[in-house]
Amino acid sequence: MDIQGVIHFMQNYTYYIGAFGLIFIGLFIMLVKRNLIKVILGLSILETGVNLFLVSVGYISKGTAPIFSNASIEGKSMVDPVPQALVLTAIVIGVAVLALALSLAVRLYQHYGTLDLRQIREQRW
Amino acid sequence: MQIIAMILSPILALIIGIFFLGLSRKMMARIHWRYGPPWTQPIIDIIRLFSQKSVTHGHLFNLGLILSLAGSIVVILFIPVGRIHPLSDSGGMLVILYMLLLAPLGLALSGGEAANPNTSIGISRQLILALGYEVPLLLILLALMTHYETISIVEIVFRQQYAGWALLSSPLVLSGIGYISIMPAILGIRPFEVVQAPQEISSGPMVEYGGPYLALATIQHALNLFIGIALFVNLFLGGAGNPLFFFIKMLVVFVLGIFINAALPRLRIEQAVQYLWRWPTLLALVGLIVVIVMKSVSAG
Amino acid sequence: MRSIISIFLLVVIAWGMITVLQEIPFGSSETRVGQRYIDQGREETGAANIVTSVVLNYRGFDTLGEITVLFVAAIGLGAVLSTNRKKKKREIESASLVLYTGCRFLFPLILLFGAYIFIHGHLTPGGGFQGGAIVASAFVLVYLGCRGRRISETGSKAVESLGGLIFIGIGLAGLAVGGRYFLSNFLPKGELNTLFSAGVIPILYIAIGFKVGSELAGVIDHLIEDSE
Amino acid sequence: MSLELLLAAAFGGSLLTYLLGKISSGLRDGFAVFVSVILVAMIAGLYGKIGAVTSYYHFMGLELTLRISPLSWFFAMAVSTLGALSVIFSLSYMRDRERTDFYYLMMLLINASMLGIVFSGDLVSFFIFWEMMSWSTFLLISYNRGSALAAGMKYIVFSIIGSMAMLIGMLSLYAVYQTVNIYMLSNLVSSASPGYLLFLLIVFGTAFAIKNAIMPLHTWLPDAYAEAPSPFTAVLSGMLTRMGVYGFLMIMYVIIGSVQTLNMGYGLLKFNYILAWLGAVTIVIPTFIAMLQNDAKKLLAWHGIGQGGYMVLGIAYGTNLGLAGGIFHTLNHAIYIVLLFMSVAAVQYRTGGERDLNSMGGLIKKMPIAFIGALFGISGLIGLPLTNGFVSKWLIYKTLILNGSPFLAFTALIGTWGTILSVYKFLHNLFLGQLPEKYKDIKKSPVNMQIPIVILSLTILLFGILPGLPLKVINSIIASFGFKSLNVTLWGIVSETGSLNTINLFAAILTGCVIIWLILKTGPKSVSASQENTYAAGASIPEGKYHYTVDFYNPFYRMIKPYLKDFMDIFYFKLAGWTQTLCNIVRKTYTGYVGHYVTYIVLFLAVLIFMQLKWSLW
Amino acid sequence: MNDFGLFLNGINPVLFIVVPLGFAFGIPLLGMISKKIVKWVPVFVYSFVLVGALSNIPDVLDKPIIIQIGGFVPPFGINLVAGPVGILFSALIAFAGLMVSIYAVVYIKEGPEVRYHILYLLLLTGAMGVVLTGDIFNLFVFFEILCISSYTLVGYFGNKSGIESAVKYLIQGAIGSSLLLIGIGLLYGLFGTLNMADLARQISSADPVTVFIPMALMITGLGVEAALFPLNAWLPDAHSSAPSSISAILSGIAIEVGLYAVIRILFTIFGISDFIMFFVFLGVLTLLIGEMCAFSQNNIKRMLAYSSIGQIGLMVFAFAIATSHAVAGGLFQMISHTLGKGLLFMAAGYMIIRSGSMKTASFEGMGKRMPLTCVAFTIGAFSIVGLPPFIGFPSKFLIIQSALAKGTVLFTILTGLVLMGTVIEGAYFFRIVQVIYFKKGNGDSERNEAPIAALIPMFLFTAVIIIIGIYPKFVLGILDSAASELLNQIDYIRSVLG
Repeated sequence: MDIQGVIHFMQNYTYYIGAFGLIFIGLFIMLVKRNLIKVILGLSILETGVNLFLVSVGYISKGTAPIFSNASIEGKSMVDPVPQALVLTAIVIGVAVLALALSLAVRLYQHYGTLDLRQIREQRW
Repeated sequence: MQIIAMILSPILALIIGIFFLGLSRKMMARIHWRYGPPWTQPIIDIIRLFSQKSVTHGHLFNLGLILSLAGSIVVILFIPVGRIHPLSDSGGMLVILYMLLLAPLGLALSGGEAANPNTSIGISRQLILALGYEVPLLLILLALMTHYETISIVEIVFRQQYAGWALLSSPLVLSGIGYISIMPAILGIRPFEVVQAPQEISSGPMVEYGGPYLALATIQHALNLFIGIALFVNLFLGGAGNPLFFFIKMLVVFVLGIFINAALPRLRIEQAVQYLWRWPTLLALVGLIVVIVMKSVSAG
Repeated sequence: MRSIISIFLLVVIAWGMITVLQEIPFGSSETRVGQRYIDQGREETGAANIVTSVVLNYRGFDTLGEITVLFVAAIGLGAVLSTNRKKKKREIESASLVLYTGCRFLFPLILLFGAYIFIHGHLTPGGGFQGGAIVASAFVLVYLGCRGRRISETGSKAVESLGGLIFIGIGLAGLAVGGRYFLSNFLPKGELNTLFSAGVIPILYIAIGFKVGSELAGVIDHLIEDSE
Repeated sequence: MSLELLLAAAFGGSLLTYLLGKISSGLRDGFAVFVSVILVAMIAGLYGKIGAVTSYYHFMGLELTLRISPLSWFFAMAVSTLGALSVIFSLSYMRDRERTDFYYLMMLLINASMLGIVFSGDLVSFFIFWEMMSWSTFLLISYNRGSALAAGMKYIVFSIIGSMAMLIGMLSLYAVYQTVNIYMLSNLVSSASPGYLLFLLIVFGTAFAIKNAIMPLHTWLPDAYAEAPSPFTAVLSGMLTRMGVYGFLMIMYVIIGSVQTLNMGYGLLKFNYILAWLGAVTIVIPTFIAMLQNDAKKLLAWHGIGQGGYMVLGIAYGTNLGLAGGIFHTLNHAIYIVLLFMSVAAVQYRTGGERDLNSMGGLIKKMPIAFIGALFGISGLIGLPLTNGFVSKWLIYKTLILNGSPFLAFTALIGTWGTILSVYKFLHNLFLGQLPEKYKDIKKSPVNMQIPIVILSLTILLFGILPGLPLKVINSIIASFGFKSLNVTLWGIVSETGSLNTINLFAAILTGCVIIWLILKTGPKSVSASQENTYAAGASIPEGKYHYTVDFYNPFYRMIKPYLKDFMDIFYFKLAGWTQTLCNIVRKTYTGYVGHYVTYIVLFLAVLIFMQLKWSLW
Repeated sequence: MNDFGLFLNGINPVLFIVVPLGFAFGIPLLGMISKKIVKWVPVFVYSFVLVGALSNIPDVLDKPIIIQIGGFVPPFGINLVAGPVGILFSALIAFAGLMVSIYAVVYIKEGPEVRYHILYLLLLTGAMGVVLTGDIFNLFVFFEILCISSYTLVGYFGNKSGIESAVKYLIQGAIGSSLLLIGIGLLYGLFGTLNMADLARQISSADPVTVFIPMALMITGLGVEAALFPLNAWLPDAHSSAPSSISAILSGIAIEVGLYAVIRILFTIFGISDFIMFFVFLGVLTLLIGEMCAFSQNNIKRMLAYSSIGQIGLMVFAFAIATSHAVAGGLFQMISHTLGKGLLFMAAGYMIIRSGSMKTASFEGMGKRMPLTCVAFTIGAFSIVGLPPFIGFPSKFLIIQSALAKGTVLFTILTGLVLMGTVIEGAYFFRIVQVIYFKKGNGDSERNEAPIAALIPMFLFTAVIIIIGIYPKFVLGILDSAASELLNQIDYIRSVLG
């Protein structure tokens, strides 16, 4: 892919870049950070990125929200409702995981007195 | 005819064996510049021993000795003496090989029940020595059997009378020399006298024998002498057409053997085995290889 | 070192993403299924908010799973935090009067607003989850402002359970009496854009709203309890 | 009498025995003996039905069959008879031990699965019974606890390796020919390519070589034999190990067929020639290692390996004489080794489990029947004329010599001489020599131990003097493999290149013995002397150290010991150690640090994507 | 096809999901009435589901049952596909679930019991949803239910190791689900649909290179739960720290379901019909590494957990061969692993309670103290190793047979490697058996058997292991049609979309 292609891509896919930017940032945090809370934050960022990506997939240029708030609205220029529904679900799931992760982190801290994952290695090989 | 041969050949063997026994003592003495006993001394001893009392240590003590002697006798039945070979078609060389085992094993069993330390040591040595000389002996016999393509000793003798002595035939000469070099071990004479070793372990396996037992043991020894030499004569010197020639051949071999070996000191048992597993084995091995090579060359 | 490796790996993945994203042009995605929902959603479900009709009708089963996930999280969180409950009563510093009164004043209003959001889920943006979250935020306010005041655990559990059971009950009713399908919209659809329309959707959203509200409140309750 | 019924009786009997044991031990013992004896009778009754095939079950779309061939009848007879004798022998040996019910269950289960093996008409049944035999054997080897555990482990690891090899072979056959029926395969396989046949021979050969303890896959055997309960060791050594021989016969001569098997490879690198050499090596080295053993059962165990070498040598050599010798030797070996282990077990039973050769002796007067058993056993093991071992060895030697393999013959023969040394030591240190003080009051072995010992001793003589009895059956076996049958008489073999006549030998030896005995009787009657009353050339023998056969053959040991370590065993131990180390290294993948784990996940994804984009693997 | 009620010929499969869910929601209410009832709820629910699943088998063998949720035609609504595969897995989940719930009645004595039973029901519901659904996002949702409830159950005891394992499991699992979700998003972006059949139809005509990326993402995401190497680092920790009843379910159900999702996606959506070399190697690698790690373990539950990795490797190997025999073998191996490993974990659970330690050395002399449990353990071990006449044998038999049926040298070598794994497996299982039976225990040797409620499921597992081991034809029929359902993409599409 030449540089022109990249520029073209950047121009046309800003949302994707944002979404995947978040995804990669989240992954990177999870890869290199050693503090459990930071890792959970990374996870959260990752999930946000994914949600953003899902919404952008369903976007239609100059589309409106898929709500027929009065009878005159035409269905032609509405954005895809499915990804929005999916994101709704994904967000809830994300919240659930996050809550659980944080509660586990609390308990883990009670046991180990630290959140440094390098030191939480009792369970290994 | 068979029955007569069966009775005849052990008696013949006994006579020859005892004669050799006496002869060897006389000759050894002369070589050592002593006068020595008369050559009839073994006969006198045996007769005397039969009239003496002795102790026994149990049934196996008796049975072992009997078995040992019976084994030797059966071997003699298998060996052609001249043309006398009553049992030789009942299994051939392989049976001879196995029957040869009975003699030492019987003595060992008998001695085992006697529970005498000297016996045990003697038996141990005897069995080790047997293992020592069996290695070259087996190679030699295999060379013969491979060369003549038979396991029957009669057939081997017959083939030699047809084609000349094995000792002088080109593929088997090495084996023959090998046999000569282990013959003292087979006969249990110096330098392989470790088993009996009267001065050291009081005659080893024989120590508990007295009276008739000792007599039988002596007979067994005599028969062994006969077997060892007779085998050589049959296998390498072409046997003989009649018992007289056979006896003469044996006598020559025996006398030569005495001369060669009387001068040598006794070896320790490890030395004996080391010797036996070195040069004779090498000779026998080369001999066997030569036989195989010659065969394959002549075949194709 | 680890970051370099990580970056390298992420670059490889990004490369793959770029390849595939070229096939998904932004802003003009193929909306085969979505378009049908937009075209026929009004007739089939009677909801003005197509997202709601997707969430509760076309993909209602997902939503059942979704509330289950939240339920799992709530229960799980309770399980995790309950195992080591060191009841150390700490002195609770009461809030200032202004804060206290303000909270008490705002609490019913927020609840009402939440209820509005989930009841009107089929008409306007929002719905059970959003409404539920707003309801839960009312409780957060109570926890912050009126220290020491707790929601009744039994009560929240009961509401939670009932919400779930109503959802399932309606689904089964659809299977048993309605259109012979699980979660089918068997009630009359009503007129578009009125409150009493869209068949089972408002009922479901109300159930969800209560359930989500009580669950989130319960979660907050657990976390606060544990941190005390 | 159908085969299903037979197997049902065998398996059902074993379970029922276990259940009866929960009620009463007497009932259990009786039933165990009953079952095993009934099996012998049933199998004997099957003699006329050779050739019968029954399909008993469909497993995964495969028809499982049972059938009787001469070979399987022969093995089944041996298995059931020796099994029955061992069970009878066990009655008192196992009395007052813990988990006797379990012991009998396993014993009968093993017996039943061996019958299953030999009667299997297809490879799947064969494999199933084979596996059942393996794991039940494992449980019984481990029975004695302590060092038996290591022995059991060794056994089962080798055993699994073997059965996995067999599984590959079997399923590959199935994949290629869509059948596992042995007879259908034997027709189909003949047209396969030599490479494929060689593959089959190697995988199946590995399995059977492990079971039959061919060098260098033998190392499980000494420990297993030594540590298993002695009556079971008898079964283990007598028949169970020899299922390997059965397997070799099956794969080489039934499935692949003699023509293909014997032409596999070129010149000296023929498959059967290599196998024969492995057999020869297996004869020599273990026999000499046996000399160094001071543990009665281990000594016999090493001989078990060595004798297995004779069988393989005979079978692999691929002549009618060799094959007959190999099969016959399997039977003979079973008889005398069972006898020997029973004698040892009898001694162990009375001495409280002692099996160290250096601390016993002189038991001949105390346990004469056990001694007789041991004597006949070692005679058979050596192959003295008039015992059964002689005939089979004679057959093998003869074919080796006459078919131009003197070196193989040499190894086989020298093995015999090695055997003499060690078995004499065995006999001497147990029964002969001086009786230690602590065994002065030892009792005779119980009757139920004496019965099997006497029966087996007589069988050794019977087959030694009249080898024609079993050789007739063996003749039909080798005929079914497509070999020329032997010219068998009741007392030996008739042949132009050297025949065997055991009845002559018997007569000669008997006559010789009688005559000499008479001569001995003519002399003056001898006086009985006690064992302390010996002539020591004036030296006094120390009281406490009266057992002078510790380290029998000591000078010889010093000579050969450095060369006779079990190098393979050491190697396998090293291998196990390396495996352990490797496992520990691999285990370190799971570091316990989540960051690494996350990296693994991302790495996996990146690799997948990279491979696709770079090399387009899809 | 349209007109279904609660009962078809059998019980409507949607109830397999809904009924447990309803009871799970209702348990808090029940718990207010009586805590005693709660622990019997899963027993009751899964007896019902088991009956339901079995009642559907005859129909399903004929043609798959397609359930539309909400009455919308498949590409537009969510549908359940209860084909042979679905029903097979439902029955398996229900059976294992029932057995383990009976076990748990006595096993779970401490901690928040009510919550345990709720989570247990939800865990299995998630699994059931995954295997029955015909919609890929729905699969994701149920997958999350399965995962999240297992995170919590792993940390159920709240002890140090449990919480640590749960955290690690959660982090890895969450990344996995995020990747899965990205994959689903990409697929939706590419094809505008979420229905599996519809996706499959469109993918078959799409550019393979672009399709590959979402596939890779989904495989990786699901692979975490399916414990493919090297995504399985959570498994030994989680399985060893969880309560034994949960270990049994995680090992017996959760990873199998994960693997099911992987193969469903590979075979049905992406239409892979030829064997997949990458996965063949991956399977062998997973197998060897799992077995090798297990070999040098002295913690019993960790050992069993690593052994599960090995078994998963074997299944992956089987599925990757992708012939109908191989897939049937892989499914069979799943069944045998569920039964065998479930049994092992249950037996080990009580052995651990009695000995007070997870160290294998502490089980010395256990054969005397709890003979029945030990027999169950031994039979489970034998079955896992693949010895006849237990269920592990026919399944391994089928796999090896189909691998060799490929007829290439490479596959023969790979099979050899697989069997080497079996050898290692045999070694460590037999070692344990020895320790149990043939080592004299120190300490009390009084007979102290597991309670009867724990023995009943063990006994039933053992019975099934032996019965299917001897009569594999009980399951072969459904296995064959399940394999053909998995491999026959076109039939699947036709049966769902008409």
